[in-house]
Amino acid sequence: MAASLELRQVRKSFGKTAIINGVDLAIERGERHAVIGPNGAGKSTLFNLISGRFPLSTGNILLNGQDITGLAPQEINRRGLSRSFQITNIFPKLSVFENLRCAVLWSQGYRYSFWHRVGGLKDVRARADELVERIGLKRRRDTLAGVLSYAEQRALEIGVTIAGGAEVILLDEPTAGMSNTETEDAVALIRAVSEGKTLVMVEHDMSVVFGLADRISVLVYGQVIATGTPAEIRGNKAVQEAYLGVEADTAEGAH
Amino acid sequence: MADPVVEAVARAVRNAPASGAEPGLMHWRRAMVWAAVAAVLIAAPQVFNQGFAVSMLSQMGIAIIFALSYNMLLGQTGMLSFGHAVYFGLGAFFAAHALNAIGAGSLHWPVSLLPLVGAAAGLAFGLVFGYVTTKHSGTPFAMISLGIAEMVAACSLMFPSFFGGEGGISTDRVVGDKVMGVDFGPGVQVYYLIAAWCFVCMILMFALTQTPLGRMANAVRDNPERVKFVGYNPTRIRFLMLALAGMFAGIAGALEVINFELITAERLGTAASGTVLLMAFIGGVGHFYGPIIGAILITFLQSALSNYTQAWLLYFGLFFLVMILFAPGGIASLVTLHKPAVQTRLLGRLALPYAGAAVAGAVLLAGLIMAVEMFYHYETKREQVGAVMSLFGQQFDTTATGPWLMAVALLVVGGVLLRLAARPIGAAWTEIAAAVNRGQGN
Amino acid sequence: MEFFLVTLLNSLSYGLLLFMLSSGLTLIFSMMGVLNFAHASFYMLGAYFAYQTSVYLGFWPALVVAPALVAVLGALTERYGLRTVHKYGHVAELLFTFGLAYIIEELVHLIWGRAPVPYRIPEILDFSAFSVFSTKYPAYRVFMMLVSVGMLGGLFLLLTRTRIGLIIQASLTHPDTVEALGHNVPRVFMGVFAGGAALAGLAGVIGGNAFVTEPGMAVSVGTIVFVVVVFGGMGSLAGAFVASLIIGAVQTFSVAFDVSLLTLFAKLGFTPDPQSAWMELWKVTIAQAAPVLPYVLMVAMLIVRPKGLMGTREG
Amino acid sequence: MPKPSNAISSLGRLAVMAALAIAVPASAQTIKVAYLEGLSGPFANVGEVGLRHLQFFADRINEKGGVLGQKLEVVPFDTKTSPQEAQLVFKQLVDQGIRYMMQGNGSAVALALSEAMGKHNARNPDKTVLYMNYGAVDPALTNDKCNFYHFRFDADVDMKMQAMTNFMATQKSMKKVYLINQDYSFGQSVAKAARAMLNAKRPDIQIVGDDLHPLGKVKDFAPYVAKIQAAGADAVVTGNWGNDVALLIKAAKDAGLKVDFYIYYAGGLGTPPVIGEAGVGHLKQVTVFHSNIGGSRTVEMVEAYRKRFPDSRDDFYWTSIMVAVDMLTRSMEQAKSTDPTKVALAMEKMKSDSLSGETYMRDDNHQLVQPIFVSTFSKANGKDVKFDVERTGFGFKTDARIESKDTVLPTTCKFQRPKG
Repeated sequence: MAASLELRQVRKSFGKTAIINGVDLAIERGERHAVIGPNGAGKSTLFNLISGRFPLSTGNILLNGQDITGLAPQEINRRGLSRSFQITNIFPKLSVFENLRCAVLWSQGYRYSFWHRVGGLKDVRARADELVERIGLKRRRDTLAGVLSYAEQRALEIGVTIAGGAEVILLDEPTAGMSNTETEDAVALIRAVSEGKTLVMVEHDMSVVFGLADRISVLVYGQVIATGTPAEIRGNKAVQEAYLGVEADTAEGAH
Repeated sequence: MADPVVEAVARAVRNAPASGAEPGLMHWRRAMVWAAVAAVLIAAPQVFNQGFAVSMLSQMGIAIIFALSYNMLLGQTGMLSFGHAVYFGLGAFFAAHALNAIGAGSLHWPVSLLPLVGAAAGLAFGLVFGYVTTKHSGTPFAMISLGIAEMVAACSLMFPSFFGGEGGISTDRVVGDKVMGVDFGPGVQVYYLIAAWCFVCMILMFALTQTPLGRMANAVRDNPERVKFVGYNPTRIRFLMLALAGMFAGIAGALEVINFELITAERLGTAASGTVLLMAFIGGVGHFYGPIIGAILITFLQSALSNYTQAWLLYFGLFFLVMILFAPGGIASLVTLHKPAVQTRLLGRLALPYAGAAVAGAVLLAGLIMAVEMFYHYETKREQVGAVMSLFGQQFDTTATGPWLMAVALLVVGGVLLRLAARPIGAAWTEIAAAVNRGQGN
Repeated sequence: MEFFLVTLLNSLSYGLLLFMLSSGLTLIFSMMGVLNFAHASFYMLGAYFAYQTSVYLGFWPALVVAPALVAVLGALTERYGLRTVHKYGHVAELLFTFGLAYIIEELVHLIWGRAPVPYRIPEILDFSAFSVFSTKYPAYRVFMMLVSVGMLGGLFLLLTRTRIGLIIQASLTHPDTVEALGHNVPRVFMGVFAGGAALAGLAGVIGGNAFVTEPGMAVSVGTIVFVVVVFGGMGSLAGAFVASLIIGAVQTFSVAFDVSLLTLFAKLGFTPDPQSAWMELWKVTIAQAAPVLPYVLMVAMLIVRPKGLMGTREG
Repeated sequence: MPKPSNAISSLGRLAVMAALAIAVPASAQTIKVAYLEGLSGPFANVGEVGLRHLQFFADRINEKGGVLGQKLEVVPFDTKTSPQEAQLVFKQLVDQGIRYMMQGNGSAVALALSEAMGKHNARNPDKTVLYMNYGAVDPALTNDKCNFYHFRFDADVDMKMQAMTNFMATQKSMKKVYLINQDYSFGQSVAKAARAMLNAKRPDIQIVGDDLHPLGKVKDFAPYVAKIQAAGADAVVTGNWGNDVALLIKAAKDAGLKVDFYIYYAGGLGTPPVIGEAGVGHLKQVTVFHSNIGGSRTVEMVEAYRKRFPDSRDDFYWTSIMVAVDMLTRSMEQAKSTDPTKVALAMEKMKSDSLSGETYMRDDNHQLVQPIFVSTFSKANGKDVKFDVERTGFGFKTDARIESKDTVLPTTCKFQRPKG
């Protein structure tokens, strides 16, 4: 049986600079997989390649065994892969409910319809309301997304990502910039929403990573230097060296 | 506007009752609003019944459709177009030729359904040009729309057999037999035809905002990048919205043909596109009803103000700049702004400060009008009717220093007063914001 | 041959004038993200100020005074207009300049009237510099080219040899980074806006008397300048330069081609029905369509390459 | 709306406006003549000049006691030079009970007005309106689209082309003619008429070029001049006006192009100061009037106009307005009525004692017949070029005078006469 998400010799260069340098990765169905690595390792770029935001230089990406290389982001999304963003990326002038409703519409089959009244679509409404509740923003249901607190916006970001019911979920630093309690809430949320799905996440907070992930890949200079269970990674010498060696380097890489 | 105001509005929005909480009540309210709109449309020509007034009402109806269709782009999908009059104009030209064909007997089609011809033409060109232009958003879209508008405008002069050259295409709307005593000869009958179409189009365009496409258009406006990651193609959404907007613009164009029995190439030029942009913007692109206000106001000012002063273009431009500088959300946003004051029952608290500002504003405005009118009089009218002009029932000699000093004094005093008047307004708003906060605390 | 040479010179002088306008617009757009609709209005004001100055002081002082006055107006526009609307976003900024252009035109009507003003070429430059076979080439056009090239050189030195120039240059390609480095102080904005306006003003001084100084001159040149900037690629000075020359050449050379689709059909041995409604379209020659060609080029360019010829970013 | 100077006479009025009650009660003592032109926007100067002319002649009538004991009152309306706006303005003047209107700037507006007036008059025979057109020159207005209540006091495009080509036919040295025109209905019809008439009158003349360029979009005419140069033309015929003619002449001068330009609107307002020296000697225009046609009354009229409007820098130009006011007042006196239908019936048989010679109204299409002049742009010298135009130091010198009878063209007009 094919892996849920598979990367084969994926490469990406911007000009002469190679950011992703031949990544091979296979993620099984139902797995929670974390990608870690120092700044500038190419984690966000990897997500952008998988989700179709950037075109690959060479290589292939397979979703449930089907080649999705070169497809437009929306095509990939419709095939069941959804992603979140490191920098909150929601619809600021729409309410929380509307944000989620927008994210639900395609999956319920309404496409570009201009003959349905959204207010009357019970299935959409029920699904969006369920999501509102799930991400814990019921009190904020009709608040404009732009005026939510940061943590609330992050929750909404996750809500928008999972709304379409995608099988494969990519979360890009879901807890970045959060306080401890906020992080705990976020982790609980992620754990709940990724139940029964394939989850790939980029995360800096090691406690989150080691708490959540079934397997971890370490990306350094555009290459996966190790993949394994948290215990394996923790004990991996090469990872420790590489990781700690560049930890101090704060240079901002291409995300 | 002071920060407390923004804050207060934000809080009020957060506090607002859930929009879908009581759908029954919502529907009833909405139905009431539409009934009121219909009543106004029906009653208007009974109140303003002169030939010119009825004609202006007809124009307003056309402008409303046109401005609302424009706002499908700017307000709802975030596309700044400088060429929307292209669809209006092309719809109108096709309608004009169709009307002539009806008159010649080669086409059998009721005049009252002529707007469907305009709609078809507008839609067709919307599909063609939209396919080209909507691949881009932001500034490139704006520039391509301008380029296409320029091209179409240039072509319209090159091909006189279709566009009628300088004189345009003139037609006769009174064709065929009377249907139930209606032949669209009298202006009032034309008005009611336009009003009916206007009503239908308003409802349709409002309904569109409530459909999946309409909601996703808002999402594209806010964040086209994210839309791709929820399964939608923003280009497709822009394309569909532009085509539909073109269709409604075509309806407006066809109605214009019926109203004036004439269509000239200037109606699809960039100036016409600029006007509809003004209407939508001044009315307020952030609200569905904003462009309606803008269409009515601008149509009225264009016709009425020019009767009273030569300087109307200047006033017009100044009005536009003042709106952008101080109320970029348009008139509709000014209305919305006062919602928290109404909810906290503190609107009365604003009355006195506003009255003060109104007085200051009136002084400033008087100074401005005086300076501008004297300037215009001095430059263009002095030789014909002498240096003395009358203004506000007073006589002013435009060659003497006194009146000029007076105008400057009014301007200065008005400006200072307005500054002073701003303070109590700020204080009142702070109070309202505080009340809103208290309300939220409960 | 004669026609070709003369037309080449004409296209060069026209292209250089376009560049004087488009360079300022590009600079402003690159720094501030504002597509300045009033840019051509500054060009017009430059011509009118030069006319007024030349009435009292003569042409040469006008060459300095008029751009300086326009620069002051530009600075005021930025300080009291654009800065206020900046927080409302780019659409509001764009519309602000749109409204400003409208008001400037109306004020020009009021102050100088609606008819053209007799702003003439100074007598000292009113002779023919040389002849290309039987066609004379006027000295003033040579002067225009010299001023344009001089300005081009000055701009190049400013951008590459001074600190402020480096900041401006950096913001052409990496506006965000420059902002992050704390350079985007409002004063730089104001300076660039004033500088861009001054360039347009200078173009007005030398273009106003070569062509006609009248209230419609802003509108007639405004859209073409937009075309140049968009075609060349927004934010690219080199692109604006190349685009200016291309558009200048296209507009001047296309006049020579009396070729229409009808000619093409004839070559292919196909004769359309002369009664056909499409006849008007078949008959349009390239020469006839010359002034529309820049728009066609722009639309085509944006379809093929939305960034423009040498642009680095979209929108 | 009495006078724009009374504008905004009170904010209270604006409140009335809000009720859309535009009509001002008509005072019984005056005969109102509506003047419909673009009085704001880019063409306002042209509208203002006509208004000064109309005011000037109305004042002269009023000084003599008016017509039938009533004074003429000029009521300006702003059409914004737009056909649609003009139709609205027409509704306004009908609402105000005004029965006479004058317009002349732009055939598009004229056609729209004529049509609107035709429909109104047919539907309201007791409230007819009469239209005096002093300058819209589309031949259709007195041919296919003629209207009984429309009277034209200027010569139309075809009449002027007839005069121009008559003159050109006499120029033996002319061998190659180049046509350059604005690409819209007027320019296209000029090109067509020039080609046809020249072919008929001088088949030996070769048309070496026929260019159409978009209206008001060309910044630099140098490439066109280079093309004219390359074609070896010795005369250029153009219907261009405004900047399109000024820029053409300037570019020709810069390139040292030595050809004669045959032009419709060289004396057009604001153009001479721009052309200046560049046009002297080879700029020829065809008009129904220019300041130097001679005669003591012409001199007196030009001087009186300059005295009345010393600062406007424009000149007495529109004899058509003079003839229109003259015919209007005398028709009223003859009909002993101010009813437009009766006045129109008198007007269509009118002769006028104008400045240029035999002048009369054709009753079959309501086109004024008058002599047409071909004149050359020259340095004013106080003698045969007594007056300059717009204080430029340059004026027009008559080359030829085409008598009234030679300007008459057949008409396709068939209008319905009301029962007098």
